[in-house]
Amino acid sequence: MLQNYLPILVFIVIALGMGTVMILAGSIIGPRRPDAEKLSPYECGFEAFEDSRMKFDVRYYLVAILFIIFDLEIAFLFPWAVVLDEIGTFGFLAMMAFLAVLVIGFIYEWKKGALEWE
Amino acid sequence: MPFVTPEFLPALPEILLAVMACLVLLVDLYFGRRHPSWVFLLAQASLVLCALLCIALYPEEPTTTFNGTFRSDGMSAVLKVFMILVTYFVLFYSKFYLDVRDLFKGEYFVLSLFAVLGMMILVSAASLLTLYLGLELMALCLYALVALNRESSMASEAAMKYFVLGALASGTLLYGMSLLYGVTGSLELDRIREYQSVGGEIDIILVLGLVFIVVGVAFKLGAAPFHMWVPDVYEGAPTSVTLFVGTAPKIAAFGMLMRLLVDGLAGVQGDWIEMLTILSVLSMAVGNIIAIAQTNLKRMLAYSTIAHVGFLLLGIIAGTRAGYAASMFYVIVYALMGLGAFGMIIVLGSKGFESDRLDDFRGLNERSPWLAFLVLVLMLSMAGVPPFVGFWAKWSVLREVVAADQVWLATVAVVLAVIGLFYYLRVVRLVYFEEGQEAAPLVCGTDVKVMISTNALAILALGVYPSALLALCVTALG
Amino acid sequence: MAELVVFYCFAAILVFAAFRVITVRNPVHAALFLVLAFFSSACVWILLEAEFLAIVLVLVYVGAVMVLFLFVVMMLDINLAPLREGFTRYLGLGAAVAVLIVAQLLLVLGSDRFGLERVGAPVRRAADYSNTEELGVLLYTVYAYPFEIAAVVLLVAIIAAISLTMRRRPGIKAQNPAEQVAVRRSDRVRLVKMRSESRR
Amino acid sequence: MLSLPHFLGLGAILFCLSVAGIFLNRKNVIILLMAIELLLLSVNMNFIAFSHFHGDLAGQIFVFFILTVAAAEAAIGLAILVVLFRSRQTINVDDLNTMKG
Repeated sequence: MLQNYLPILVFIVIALGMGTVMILAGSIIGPRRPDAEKLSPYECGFEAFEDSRMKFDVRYYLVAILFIIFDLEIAFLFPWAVVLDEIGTFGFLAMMAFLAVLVIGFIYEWKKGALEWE
Repeated sequence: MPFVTPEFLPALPEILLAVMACLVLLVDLYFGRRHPSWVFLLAQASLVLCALLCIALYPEEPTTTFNGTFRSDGMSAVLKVFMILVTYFVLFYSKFYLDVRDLFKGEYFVLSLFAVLGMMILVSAASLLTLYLGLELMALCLYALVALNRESSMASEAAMKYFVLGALASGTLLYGMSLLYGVTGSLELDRIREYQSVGGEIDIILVLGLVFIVVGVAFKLGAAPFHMWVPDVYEGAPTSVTLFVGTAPKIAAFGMLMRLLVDGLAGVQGDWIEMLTILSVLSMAVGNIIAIAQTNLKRMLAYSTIAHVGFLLLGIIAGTRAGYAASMFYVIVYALMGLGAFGMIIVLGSKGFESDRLDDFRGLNERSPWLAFLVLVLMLSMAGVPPFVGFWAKWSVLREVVAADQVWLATVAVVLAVIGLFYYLRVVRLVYFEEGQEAAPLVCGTDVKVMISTNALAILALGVYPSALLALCVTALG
Repeated sequence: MAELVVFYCFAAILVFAAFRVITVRNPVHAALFLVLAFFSSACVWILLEAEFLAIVLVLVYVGAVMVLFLFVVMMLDINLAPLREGFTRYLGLGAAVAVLIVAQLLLVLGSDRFGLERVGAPVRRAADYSNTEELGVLLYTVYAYPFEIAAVVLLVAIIAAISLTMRRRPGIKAQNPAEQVAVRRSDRVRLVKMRSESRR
Repeated sequence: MLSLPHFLGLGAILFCLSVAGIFLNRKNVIILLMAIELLLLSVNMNFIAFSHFHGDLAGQIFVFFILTVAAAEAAIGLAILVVLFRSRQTINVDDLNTMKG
């Protein structure tokens, strides 16, 4: 089984190598003459007023959490789809019950308005 | 492992509760705004139905189904019925608490029902997998319940502490489980036990796994020295949630302890008895001594819980069937007493007034002699004064410890219980012999009063006839 | 032999990343190191022929859970400096305890109790072995009961997350397309009959 | 040749790093949550290694469920963190001392 993953390993090694070589080459070959003024943050001629990071809205959090839940649901669906013809009616019904519970969760989200981007 | 189509009948209470909890959620979504009481009534009805079903399906002999993941036996049935009973009372008090403070939310009842479902799964787990899932289902609901009042910063702080330590505890527990799986090659508790009986020599890795498991369980139970979260969570959570966290999950935790140690790890009984002895003595000492210094009743009761956990462990330390039955009796009695004590805080409170300081109980006798009498019953029972049932609970575990030839342990327990008497009696003194400040009005209705009276009188009645419940515990453990 | 080299590479990255997670100053960096840790442990799991779980780890944890962590870090806009105060205070104690536990665990776990002589090397699977299929056959039949409990756990997570963090902002003007489509002429236009007034 | 102690050792090191992380980062709740994720990762490593060497898939099934529950747990933990931050404007554990712990 492992031999199937050899190409991926080769890819990882090549990607790492490329990345390292590029960054190293840039830092070795490229000219750099930094001074304090050049490195200071620039905001239309003023000193920066505040942190450049902006607070995210909580709605992103809600979307992300709902994404996790349904991502997991998909993760449960994959093996089921692969073995559907081996597990018989019982396996089929087990997944239907699983989905039914999550559909209730979905109704809850919907009715609560968690999916709306006001 | 060959697949056998499972028998659904033994798990019918769980299935029913899951379906009903979903139904309660839907009813709350569609009718919650117009008829908030429907949610409450439906939740209570599902608990009653579920309890009746548990009684009707009482298993004559242990059955294992769902391919070795679900076990139904006398212990699980009795524990389930009492957990449901306790939750029934909890929801009743909660409704009053939430209504008075305009905090009523349908989710509160839905999450409580799911927490009960988690506890039921936990006590009838036959494999490490279902045990873990039941535990987490219960714990996740409880974390959310503690934080559900979003306006209170104290509650969210308590929830955060509870969450971090709870997650650490389940991580430790899981590490121990992974070692058990590694040694025995199975997740089923029966297989794990069989492995030990075949083995002969005791495996060092098994003992290492046991250490992690005991630490994890001690965290969950709130036994010293892993009790740091208990007072903060009890104090910070809304009183109705404290009431829940302090009662039904303790019964479930006892079930978990029995499943893991007695069902799964009987082969290393000598080792876990030693570990539990340390936990038990420390818990009784820490709980009873630090409780004296408290001025907040919820905090005081939290330390008293720690002490009670210490006592509860005594029966398991005895290591006999009779000892386990005594512990089971203890935990059920404790849940009933905790229900009354925290319930009393709710009954005396009103909007903007928590009634959780000891001073709030000053002169209760002048305000309401009947409630003062109930406080007397509850406190004396918790302290273990005869003829109340708390005494019989302590007596039965102590008897088993002595029968197991650990007289020194029993002596220590008695000494610490006498120290503990002090702070319970202080409450009684405040109620009867101190002047009240200004009389905060009692806003609770007759229904709540009837509930709390039933609760306290049940403790009185059990004190007179403790043998029926004790006999039930003995037969349940078979 | 090649496997051993690969294992040591990924294990080293994993330990380094885990170490950085608990020591870096900036929570964003910690989250990114955690991503690296998840990724390298997924590679180690592939060595253990648990390909399905390795892929789930990358999909769900790297893809979703860490994004959630990053959102929260961004959302909370935490002032970094004070959070690390007192870090060094516990450093000595923490390190000592950690080294002690790790030494003990390695002593016990590294003993020949789990050595190849006792446990034996597993048979390497053939190239067409499907871990996903094997898991699937068990998961929906033998482990159907835990599987349904997992659904309930996910449902509880939905309910808890929404009821804890959702808040409706008052005074928001939003379109309701369903209502707009369902509107009838009579809802919007009222014809009023009135006598025309004579011009003066 | 790869043997079980290799993986168990890796799991043990991860376990200790995360426990140390929980002790060291007592102030920063978000890193605490990440340390908890690491803790579960170490447990998963153990389970998968045992499952592989025992030739028994139950361990992998357990890991799948741990991943599921841990994701749900992280979601709830972060939700509590958001609520806490809103009411306090801090996640520094030292500022969280309304109650003596």
